[in-house]
Amino acid sequence: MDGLLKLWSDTGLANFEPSQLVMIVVGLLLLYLAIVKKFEPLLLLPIGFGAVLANIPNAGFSEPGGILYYIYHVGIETGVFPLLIFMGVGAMTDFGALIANPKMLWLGAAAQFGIFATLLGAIFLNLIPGFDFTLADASAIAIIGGADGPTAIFLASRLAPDLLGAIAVAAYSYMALVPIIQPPIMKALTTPEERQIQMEQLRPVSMREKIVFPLAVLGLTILFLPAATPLVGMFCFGNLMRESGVVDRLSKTAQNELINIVTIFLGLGVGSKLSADKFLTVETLGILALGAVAFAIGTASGVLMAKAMSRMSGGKINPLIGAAGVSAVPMAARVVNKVGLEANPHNFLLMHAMGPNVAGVLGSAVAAGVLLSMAG
Amino acid sequence: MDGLLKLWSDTGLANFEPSQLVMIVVGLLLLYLAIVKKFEPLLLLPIGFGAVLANIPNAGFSEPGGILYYIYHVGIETGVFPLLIFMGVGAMTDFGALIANPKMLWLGAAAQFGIFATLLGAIFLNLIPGFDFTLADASAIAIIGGADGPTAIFLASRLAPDLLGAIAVAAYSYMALVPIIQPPIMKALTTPEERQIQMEQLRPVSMREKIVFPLAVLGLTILFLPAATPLVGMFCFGNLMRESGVVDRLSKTAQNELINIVTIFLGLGVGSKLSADKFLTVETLGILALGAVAFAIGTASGVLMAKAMSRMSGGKINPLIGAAGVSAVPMAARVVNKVGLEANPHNFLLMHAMGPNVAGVLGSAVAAGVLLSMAG
Amino acid sequence: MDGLLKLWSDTGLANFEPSQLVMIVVGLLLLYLAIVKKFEPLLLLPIGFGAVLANIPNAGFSEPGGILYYIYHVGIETGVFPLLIFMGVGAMTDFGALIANPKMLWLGAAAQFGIFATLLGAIFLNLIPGFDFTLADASAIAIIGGADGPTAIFLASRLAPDLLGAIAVAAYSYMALVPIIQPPIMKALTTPEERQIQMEQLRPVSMREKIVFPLAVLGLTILFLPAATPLVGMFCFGNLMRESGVVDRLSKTAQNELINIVTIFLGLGVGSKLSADKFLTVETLGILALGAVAFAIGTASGVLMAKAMSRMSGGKINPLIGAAGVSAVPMAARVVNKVGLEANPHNFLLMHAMGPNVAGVLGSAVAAGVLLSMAG
Amino acid sequence: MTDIAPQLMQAASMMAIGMIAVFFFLTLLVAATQQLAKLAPPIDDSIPSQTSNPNSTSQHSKLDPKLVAVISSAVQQYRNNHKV
Amino acid sequence: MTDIAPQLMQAASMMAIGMIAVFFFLTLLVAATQQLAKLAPPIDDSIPSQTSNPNSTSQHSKLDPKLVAVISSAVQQYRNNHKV
Amino acid sequence: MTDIAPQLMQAASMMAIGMIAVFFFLTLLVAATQQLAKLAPPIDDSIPSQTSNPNSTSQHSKLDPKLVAVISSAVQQYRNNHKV
Ligand code: NA
Ligand code: NA
Ligand code: NA
Repeated sequence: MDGLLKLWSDTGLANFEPSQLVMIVVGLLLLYLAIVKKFEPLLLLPIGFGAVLANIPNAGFSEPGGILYYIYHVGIETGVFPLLIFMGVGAMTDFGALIANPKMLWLGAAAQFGIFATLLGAIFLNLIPGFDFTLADASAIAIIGGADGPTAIFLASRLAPDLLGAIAVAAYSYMALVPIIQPPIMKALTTPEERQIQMEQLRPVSMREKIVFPLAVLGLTILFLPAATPLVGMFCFGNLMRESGVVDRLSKTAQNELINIVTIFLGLGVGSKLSADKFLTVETLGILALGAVAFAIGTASGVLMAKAMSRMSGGKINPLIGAAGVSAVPMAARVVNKVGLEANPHNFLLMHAMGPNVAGVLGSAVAAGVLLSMAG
Repeated sequence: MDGLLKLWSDTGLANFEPSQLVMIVVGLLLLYLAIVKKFEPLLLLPIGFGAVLANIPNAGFSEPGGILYYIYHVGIETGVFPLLIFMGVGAMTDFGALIANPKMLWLGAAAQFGIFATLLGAIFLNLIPGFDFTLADASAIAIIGGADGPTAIFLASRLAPDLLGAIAVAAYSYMALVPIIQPPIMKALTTPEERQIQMEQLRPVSMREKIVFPLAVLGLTILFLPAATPLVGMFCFGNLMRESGVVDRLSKTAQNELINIVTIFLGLGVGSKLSADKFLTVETLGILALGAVAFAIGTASGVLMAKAMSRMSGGKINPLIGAAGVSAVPMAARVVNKVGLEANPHNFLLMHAMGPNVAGVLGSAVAAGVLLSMAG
Repeated sequence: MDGLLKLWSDTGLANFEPSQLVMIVVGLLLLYLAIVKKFEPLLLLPIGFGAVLANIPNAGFSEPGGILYYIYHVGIETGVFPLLIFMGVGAMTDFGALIANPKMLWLGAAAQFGIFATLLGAIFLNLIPGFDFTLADASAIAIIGGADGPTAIFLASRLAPDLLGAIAVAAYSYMALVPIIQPPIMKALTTPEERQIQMEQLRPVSMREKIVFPLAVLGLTILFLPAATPLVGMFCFGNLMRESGVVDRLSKTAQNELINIVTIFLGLGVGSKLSADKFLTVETLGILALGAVAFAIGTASGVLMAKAMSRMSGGKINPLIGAAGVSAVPMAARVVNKVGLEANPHNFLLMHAMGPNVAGVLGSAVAAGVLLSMAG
Repeated sequence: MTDIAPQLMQAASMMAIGMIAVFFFLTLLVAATQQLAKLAPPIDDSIPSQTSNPNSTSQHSKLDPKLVAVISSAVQQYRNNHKV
Repeated sequence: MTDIAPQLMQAASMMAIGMIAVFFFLTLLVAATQQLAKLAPPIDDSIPSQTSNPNSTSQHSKLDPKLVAVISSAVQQYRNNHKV
Repeated sequence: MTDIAPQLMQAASMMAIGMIAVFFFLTLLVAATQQLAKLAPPIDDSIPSQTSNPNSTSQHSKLDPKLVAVISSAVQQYRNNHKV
């Protein structure tokens, strides 16, 4: 009988705290978004499952000795997992469209205004009782506007580990919501005529340019923003493996098995930070609100910059492509393509939007470097 | 000359202790079983090789600084490797047959009697001088009856690390011996008429059921047996990745490269525990004997349960499928199919035996949770 | 304004030390060799990139918390990465040609004279002011003559971690230069008639021989040179997985994804040791010079041994194949084939050169064991 | 000989409790799965569990259209080369 | 309510500096990339960036010769078996 | 200039011992491998080491029967579509 009692005293039923139940429901919600709504499932499915596991009473997943504890401390606290993901993304990225039309980099720059406006917004939130974001917290939150998952996780792990779970969830959720968030903003800021602009076909890009480009990016980062070199360096390493053509087996592994393995672990590890005491706070609400603002402002500033460039170029640039500057690769570029097709059924903007899209990745890595350097 | 002497003084020839030689022979025997007899080669080949390496004098494979030392402490002592294997197995498991006929779960439950009877048996062995199993030891030994390698390794790493090598070797060896151990018991406990029973074709199972099933399993485990959630949770995570259909690249990696990498390391790490002082003991003999008893009792109780269910159902269930309840996936199901075909050449029981077979995996994970909770 | 100043004070521009700039140029040079000259790109590309990253001021890649720091300490300092590479190489190696003609092992033995002569040479260099190699340093340098990357990295990590970067770079560079270094030596030491010798077709080799061979190699190593068992053991483990035929999925993973992942990390980790204070020394010049000498002497001694064996066998052995005894698999064997074809357009020596080629891997692993045992 | 009675008592108790727990748990799962079947409507995506094993026989009728295109082109080339 | 003025000042300053830094950096990169295009001659290995996506349509005209050989042989076998 | 004589003595001794050890070891391996050849009977599974490299040329005569079936079916479809 003692045995049965002991077994009973260990059950979840006998030990659940309400907050844990709520967090498990949050985890299930993320699973629902991932599986049914197909919201960035590669990350949100493991994150959601990790959140469920981390909130089981008496299971100790995220305490010393638990598997999520090891995953988090080995891979996320050290920054290793997001950097490896970034390497894999680099190996998947084709900079061809950007090299053919480098001015697109300015769209990737403009869209980062979403980040810095959110930084200010986060500090403003401190006016509301209950919020008390430090500058480091605000920086980590602002990076959600970069629309780049590994960058957000990396920065949060360095500047605000307690907010990591909420920041990662917000970043991936809004990336999945890009097809809903962006089109109204894009349409409000452009005229139908602008949306119909067809762009010239891009010039061919030589293999040599593609090889030197990541080295040039790294070189400039080294000279002017060493704080961004962990992110930019691993990204350029992946891209160089891809474009050099001499280490295809390494490049393929970085793009497939390695990034898949790390994604599983990264997701579980991020999910393990979704504990009640860290997530069920008013700060999380603030982060979710700020994240939406960040995406909206980033989209708007990208479109406005593209609009300005369109006028200066005499109407050769379709301002819609500015929206792709937030990154959210390749979702944002697809959204541009879709909105463009609505205005002009013969206007395929996908390849043109890939330029600002990958520029946005570089832009937010640079912004992350600035934030790390100034708030770190 | 000093140099030659030093070299000689370092040789294996000059340093072998007889017990190390014996353990190397044990390792070679495992390699023989794996390669020539095809006994679970995926595990027994690395285990055998690890055993050889770990017993080389002056080589230090399992001392600090040696590769087996790192593998063991990083992956096995922490429980990470068996849990990752379990995740991969989850991603490989199709619960369709079980969802179509959930009563098969009772067969998976009944077969766990092999575990608990062995627990009693291990304590009884303490009557013989030389044996002194604690309750934790006995629990770790008993889990051999679960016929599930990663579960056995995980439990042994938590409850009886010193017995880990012998327990893992026994578990995999007897799993390989299932085609020899089970048929006589199956035939002894069933009549020829029973063995000829043909079962109805299984109903189709919807994708939705397959997605919710692992979550239901996890939910019940959380509510009633949190101690089993590390095993059940990782298993269900793998299964959800498989069935959700939205993270195919993660699921494929979990089923292939990741599980292969971890299998190599798990095997080597387990092999490194096959040291003379831990393995060349009377306890090992006891473990081997108890393991055989566990498999036999598990098989018998599964068949008897199936027999009872067959009678209650009016002869719609072929009692042979109860033997698959021990797990040993998919070997035990194949044995059921083979014995069934002997009785009735038109009777294909394979798919029907998959239900109890995967039920046995859940059953032994639950049993492991009970043992962890009560003896841990 | 303070912010801009702070950002400026963090830039690479404001912090570069000349020595770091030089090392980044060294890294770029390695990238050039890898990508344009196709010098062993699988290793030299990651090494070069790692060297660039490690020398960025204020980036902290190889300081605690930096990704290269973790990679180096987890994988190279422990010896784990080179051993895993060796396992993968073992899984890729076909000993068939060597088993068919085991006397080729003597060529693999003779070519190791390059190692031991270089050991003496390194000590002689101490006569020059500025050089002060210990016996351990000299041993680690000498192993460059083994023409085997993972062996060199493993030994250097154990005997002379400070020289690891230079030793690895020298080893891979000279392996890439084998087509330039070897032919003149091969031609100088052989007559045109000798180079035209055609060799008998090799006998078929049974699967059983291929399975037992790695075990025999390991057995002899255990008996006579336990210090070599980490290298030889992991190599033979890989080879046994390959030849046993029962663990194909493990063997394929060891040959592909696992070795690719480890190669990426090994390269980055080695590159991180290319810091100015360790690399921009007169010792590095000495190491580069000694490495060239080692390759030349190894080639010469292999050819001379083959010449002697050719005479004793009554002209059945083409002395060119002795050059393949340095290992540098499969480059050296291809060079033999090419030089042979120049002398006799119908003389395909590739398969015959594979015997001494893989013998050279075993030979240098044995030599590494001797060095570890006597200088470690 | 040590007195193993207390240990035996404990082991026996664990046996009883363990089997109860296993059956209790899996019986709940039976019920849950049966409920699940009722809740999941017989939707289009239903697939017979019988055929879900990966070694299913190749189906002649459903050819990858791309493969067919490649083969058709190959046949054409073959004909041209062989003057059929 | 805390006095957030100093924090706000800092954040505003970071915003200004951050946007300047991002534009400065990416403008340099624009210039560098344009230089790159001038330095890289229009060599043979140039590939249109348009077609560099992996989902490019299969090209009928360029068949793997080995595949053609296999198919030709298969066609031959098929003919022999079917007495065309 | 330091006195390197003791170091040189040691290195020379390592050279001598090392080469002896390497030859001794590999000679034992020669013997062991020769013994191995005697013990391993010329069984069916023997494969010529010459052809064990993975880049062996494709063999026309041995086609995967499944591939043949797929191709045959494709040819059939092709014929139907093209009214040969
Ligand atoms: Na971005
Ligand atoms: Na079981
Ligand atoms: Na060598």
